[in-house]
Amino acid sequence: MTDLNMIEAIRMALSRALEEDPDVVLFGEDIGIDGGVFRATDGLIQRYGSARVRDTPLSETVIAGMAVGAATQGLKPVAEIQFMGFLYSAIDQLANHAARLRNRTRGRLSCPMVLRAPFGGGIGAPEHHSESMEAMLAHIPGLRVVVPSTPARAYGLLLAAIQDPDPVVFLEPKRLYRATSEPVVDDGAALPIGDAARLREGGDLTLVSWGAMLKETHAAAEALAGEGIEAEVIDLSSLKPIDRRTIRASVEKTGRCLIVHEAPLTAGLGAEIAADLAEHCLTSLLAPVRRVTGYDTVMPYLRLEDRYMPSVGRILRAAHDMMEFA
Amino acid sequence: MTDLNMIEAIRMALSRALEEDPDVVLFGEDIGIDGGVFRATDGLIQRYGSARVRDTPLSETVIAGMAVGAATQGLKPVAEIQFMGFLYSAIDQLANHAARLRNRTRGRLSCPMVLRAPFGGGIGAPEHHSESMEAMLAHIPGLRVVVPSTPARAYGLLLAAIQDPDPVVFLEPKRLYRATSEPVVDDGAALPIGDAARLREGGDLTLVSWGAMLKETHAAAEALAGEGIEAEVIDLSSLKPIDRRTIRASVEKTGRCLIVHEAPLTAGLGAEIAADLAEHCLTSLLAPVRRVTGYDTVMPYLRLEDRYMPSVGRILRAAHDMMEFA
Amino acid sequence: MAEPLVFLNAAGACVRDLPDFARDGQTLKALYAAMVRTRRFDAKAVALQRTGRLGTYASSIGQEAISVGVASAMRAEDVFLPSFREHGGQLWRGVTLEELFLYWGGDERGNDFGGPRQDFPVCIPVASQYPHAAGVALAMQQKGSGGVAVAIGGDGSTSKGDFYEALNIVGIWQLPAVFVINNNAWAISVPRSQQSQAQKLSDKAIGTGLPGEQIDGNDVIAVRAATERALERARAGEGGTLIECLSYRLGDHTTADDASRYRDEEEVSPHWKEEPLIRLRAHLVEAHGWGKKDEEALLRACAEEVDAAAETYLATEPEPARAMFDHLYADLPPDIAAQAEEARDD
Amino acid sequence: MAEPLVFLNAAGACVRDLPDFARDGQTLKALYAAMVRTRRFDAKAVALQRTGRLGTYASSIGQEAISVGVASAMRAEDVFLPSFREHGGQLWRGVTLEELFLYWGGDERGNDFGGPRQDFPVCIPVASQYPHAAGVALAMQQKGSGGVAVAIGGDGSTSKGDFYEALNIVGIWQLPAVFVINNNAWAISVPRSQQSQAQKLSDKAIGTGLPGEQIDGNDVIAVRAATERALERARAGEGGTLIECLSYRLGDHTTADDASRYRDEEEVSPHWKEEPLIRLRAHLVEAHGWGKKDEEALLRACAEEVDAAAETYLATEPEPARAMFDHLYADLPPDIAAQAEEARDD
Ligand SMILES: Cc1ncc(C[n+]2csc(CCOP(=O)(O)OP(=O)(O)O)c2C)c(N)n1
Ligand SMILES: Cc1ncc(C[n+]2csc(CCOP(=O)(O)OP(=O)(O)O)c2C)c(N)n1
Ligand SMILES: [Mg+2]
Ligand SMILES: [Mg+2]
Repeated sequence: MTDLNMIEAIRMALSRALEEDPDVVLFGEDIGIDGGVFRATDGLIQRYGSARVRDTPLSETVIAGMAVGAATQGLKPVAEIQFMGFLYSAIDQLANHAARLRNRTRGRLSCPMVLRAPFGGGIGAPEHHSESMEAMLAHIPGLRVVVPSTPARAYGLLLAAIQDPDPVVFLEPKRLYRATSEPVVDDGAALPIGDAARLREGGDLTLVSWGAMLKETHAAAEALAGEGIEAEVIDLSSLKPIDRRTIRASVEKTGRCLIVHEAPLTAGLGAEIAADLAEHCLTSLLAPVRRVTGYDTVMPYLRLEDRYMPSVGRILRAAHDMMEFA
Repeated sequence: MTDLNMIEAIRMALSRALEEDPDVVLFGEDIGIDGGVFRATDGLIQRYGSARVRDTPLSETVIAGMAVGAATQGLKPVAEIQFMGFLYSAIDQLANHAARLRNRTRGRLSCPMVLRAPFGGGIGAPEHHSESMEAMLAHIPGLRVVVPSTPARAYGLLLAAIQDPDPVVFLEPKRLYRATSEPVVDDGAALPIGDAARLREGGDLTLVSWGAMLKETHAAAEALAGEGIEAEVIDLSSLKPIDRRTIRASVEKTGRCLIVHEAPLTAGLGAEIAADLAEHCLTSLLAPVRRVTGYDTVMPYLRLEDRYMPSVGRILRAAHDMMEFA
Repeated sequence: MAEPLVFLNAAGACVRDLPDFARDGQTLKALYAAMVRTRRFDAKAVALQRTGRLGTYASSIGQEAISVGVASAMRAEDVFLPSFREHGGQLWRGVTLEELFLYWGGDERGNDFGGPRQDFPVCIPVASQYPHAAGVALAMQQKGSGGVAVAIGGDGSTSKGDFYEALNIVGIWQLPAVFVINNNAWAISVPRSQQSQAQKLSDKAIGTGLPGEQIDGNDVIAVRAATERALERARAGEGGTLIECLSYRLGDHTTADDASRYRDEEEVSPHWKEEPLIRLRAHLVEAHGWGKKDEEALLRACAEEVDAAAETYLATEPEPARAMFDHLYADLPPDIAAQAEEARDD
Repeated sequence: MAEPLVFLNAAGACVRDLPDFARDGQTLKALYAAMVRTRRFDAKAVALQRTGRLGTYASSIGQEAISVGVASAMRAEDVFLPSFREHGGQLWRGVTLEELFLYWGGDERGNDFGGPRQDFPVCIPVASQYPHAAGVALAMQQKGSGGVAVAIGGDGSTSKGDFYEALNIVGIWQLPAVFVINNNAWAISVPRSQQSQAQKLSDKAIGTGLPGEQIDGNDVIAVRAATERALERARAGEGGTLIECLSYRLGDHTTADDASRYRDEEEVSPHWKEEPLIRLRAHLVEAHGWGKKDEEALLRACAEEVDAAAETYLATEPEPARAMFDHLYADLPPDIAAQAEEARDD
């Protein structure tokens, strides 16, 4: 058991899947000899050959559509979109085909594909390289959307995504790729998709987040603990389906929910969580449900990027407001 | 002043815009001699010529992208996507370019384009012809998204969209195209974008909806009135930006909010409205915020389509639950 | 510019040595019967739609040779990825008339073919089937199955980026895929000339390094011969082919369309002389003793079979509301399962 | 297969009669100076990035002739739509060094060119500039402005559907647009051979009915001559052109890339002999009395100018947080205005 960062954990999961299942095929731009622009596939073409780890031309529509076609015929395509900002061209295939093939053929054909894409900001990348548009995907019936928050969870959730009989979009918070390391066992064990993870227990306030923003969320929880406010931290993990039960149970206990995400506020996925609570936990709520999110503007270029990303300060201010609400 | 149905009102607005502004150009598939598959542009090519009313090849990406390019150079493109199910290929241009060109050039270039698309179900169309994915668009910073609910509002809002200095997606509830007629004055008067319309006053319950679902929403309000429950009906009209003030003011009065839309529940736009209330109107709420929406499944083919569309019965059941909540 | 490949001209005369399969009367009669059956299905479907008993329908009248010719060249283990106007090919492959009626009648069970289990259902978003075909071909290449993916789309479909991206990757990866263009001269109201300035749509192969061929799509023999060659190349590991079949849309785009708004009867009528049934019948009469009785028997058999299938379709109860959810996921997430309950009770 | 158009070969010898503009020493010196200036900017930008004072940067080293040649053929009223590797063309058009530094330094003000006000900023989503160019050309056609839209993209960009859809409509509508491919043989780690099986990328024009031409993109004279011809055609109402410029990416893809992972030095080194500056300098020396002093003076002037611009850039304060919102809409909706306040105070 070694300490791995998230990119290494992802690579280990991909390697394991290639090893165990001859039907697993990887394709995408620069995933072969270059090993992917973030090195998620480093070494895999050498190990598994260029038939199973394939560089595509620069064609996102065909990357997604080819995954659909291949998945119907018994392959398990794990395709990569190099950055989420270039995933828009793949949405047609995701929404119109991948997500509905099983349904429209009444189970005759299915689409067990995975589409991986790094997402989110905070690494000072060029424009269009820092998008967080997960809410758009989470709205598409028939998809699953997963976001890991730690190396070990990335390993287990990616294996789960590959084993899933239906299409899964696997969004990788690139700010976390090399942020921290932790022990990851290469045991081939998948984590269940659809379950949120309670990362910290607390009775005063529920903080819900996913991916890279859990960093700021944890920091805020720490700071709050220093003030005697015990926050429960929930890693949503699966953005579709959402583990509504876990969130409701937590909020029924704490009476307060603050959702943190990097994507713009309006019609972001935080809205779905808040709406679910407004319907199902109204009488438990001791304070307004708050969202600390990216602003409803375009992710700025790098000089202002930090001013866009939700800060620990903003989370704390919202939390304090909520604690003081009466 | 004549009675017009919505498609006629849209045509009148398009004709007016072509008449008044030589920079207005229409393009899309089959909008020329065929007059559009719903006849929205019927007669316009004869009147304004094939340079200003143009049939495109079958290329949604270029329809959207060409609108962006043309808009930056002083044209006012009003482009049509034949059905919303084929708009996915245009999202890349909308999100990555149209919506951010003004911002990323710090105002040097702008993108005053309109993208029209019929949306929604209920007319027994083939698969992929009945989508309601407005929430995906409403999440994109820099866009405006508008949905009319009556012929007169369609006329005024479409003119507003064309006059708007920024990109507007104009979604036309096709179930309403020929559903009703009303007097529409061809006075060239634009309605403000961003304002919700209160279509009915009431003190017991706020019903928020948009587009075609206002039909069922109105019917439910009528039925409730028969029981002595006075519902306020709000036509959201502008899905981005959302007129949060009008909704909050209404809910502060009624204490109850029920949102009705045809799109799938999860991460639908109803979530944003409910979330806004959970944050800003918590203490006014006398009952959980409810959403009656399309299910989180693929719009079925026509035989089951009616079973998918939110029914008056479902709205009433939710409203009754809310009134009885204690 | 090379002339489009043709064996039987519009008058039914052989203008070129027939390929082997086309010297066999049985084979030709089977092709003829398949086209007649398709046309009968078309007529019935339009009639049902006109009387409110079917959804919007896209007739293939006049273009039967394309998908019948293509499908007849395929093997069972190949995979067919049709657009919405290729009923003939689906029927040849074993999709039943009932299934087609169900599909066009708005019932998803119509896609649950008893027959070619790996074939794709009709593709409505134009051109999006081509990337699928590339993926299917990738699976075949990877698994060494010897199969070939065969996609058909219209002239309009060649304007979409999907078509081009897919053709390009078929070229690079030498995938066993054949893309067939049903060039029926119209994409709803947009004529071929407004779809591209390419001299031939088959020229679109050049930019991807693939062979492209333009053929007479009203000659089922030419269609089958060209497809067979392309399939052989693909099976031999030599990669993909683009085949453009020239035909003409004799009818409206769909039952929701009124073609008289945008094209003159004068343009249409000469094409009636070129449609695929006349010429093959003439050849059958001349070369294979096809007689009036044969013709009548065939028409009668098709009519009976189609009518019976329509009756079965009409007698099929719609699914319960719950069916909207039954195949959404292999395992329905709990919150959606709750919605399924609500739908059942609504 | 026709040889790519070239006037000056790698050794700087004229292999063909020079076009008029290239007989003029002043013109050639201006082109040379522009390329040297671009290369100096490139070097400085890479240095700044390596020391943490610039964002990820895409060097154009070795490919200066393409965008300088293209831009030098354009008029002020034409519109340039560059990808991210066409600094030379932007500079020629009047974008300032400070603006380029600002852009690559992560400051949107770098796109607010004082100079070519209608030019597009750098396009990052590969190939999405081609549809824009079609739209710009549509506006020019419609307004009869006499302008032409000129887009540049890489070899990789030709695999995207956007490229193809845009080229196709340029063909149909005879739009005044020129698409230039900077074929530098690589798209990050993917070599040209894995991008398409087309013999030449310029062959991609055939499927859209447009003329396509492959030229030596290291010969600025060939680039300018081919672009001038294409612009004339466009201005004469004869429609669009595709020009493929053959060059080579001597450097890494960007500062975030390490090309040694996927290509050997042996492949790269011969290309250093073909790069565009050497050959033009040789020609200037031979035909226009360019001397060591001229060269030194030019290098010095470029260095000083670039260094000064870098200083100005580095001294430019970032915008306040509120700037994120200032140009989002012409009129900021009220709820977003509230967010702007929050951002200011955060
Ligand atoms: C991506 C997409 N855009 C638009 C449509 C609407 N539409 C359906 S068929 C059609 C024309 C298709 O023309 P063609 O490809 O020539 O096929 P044909 O109908 O002639 O068989 C259009 C525009 C669609 N189904 N998909
Ligand atoms: C649509 C899209 N997909 C992926 C990327 C990531 N990316 C940036 S540059 C590049 C390669 C571009 O190659 P080419 O077009 O040849 O241009 P070059 O970099 O060689 O100048 C890729 C894949 C992108 N920017 N846009
Ligand atoms: Mg057609
Ligand atoms: Mg390149």
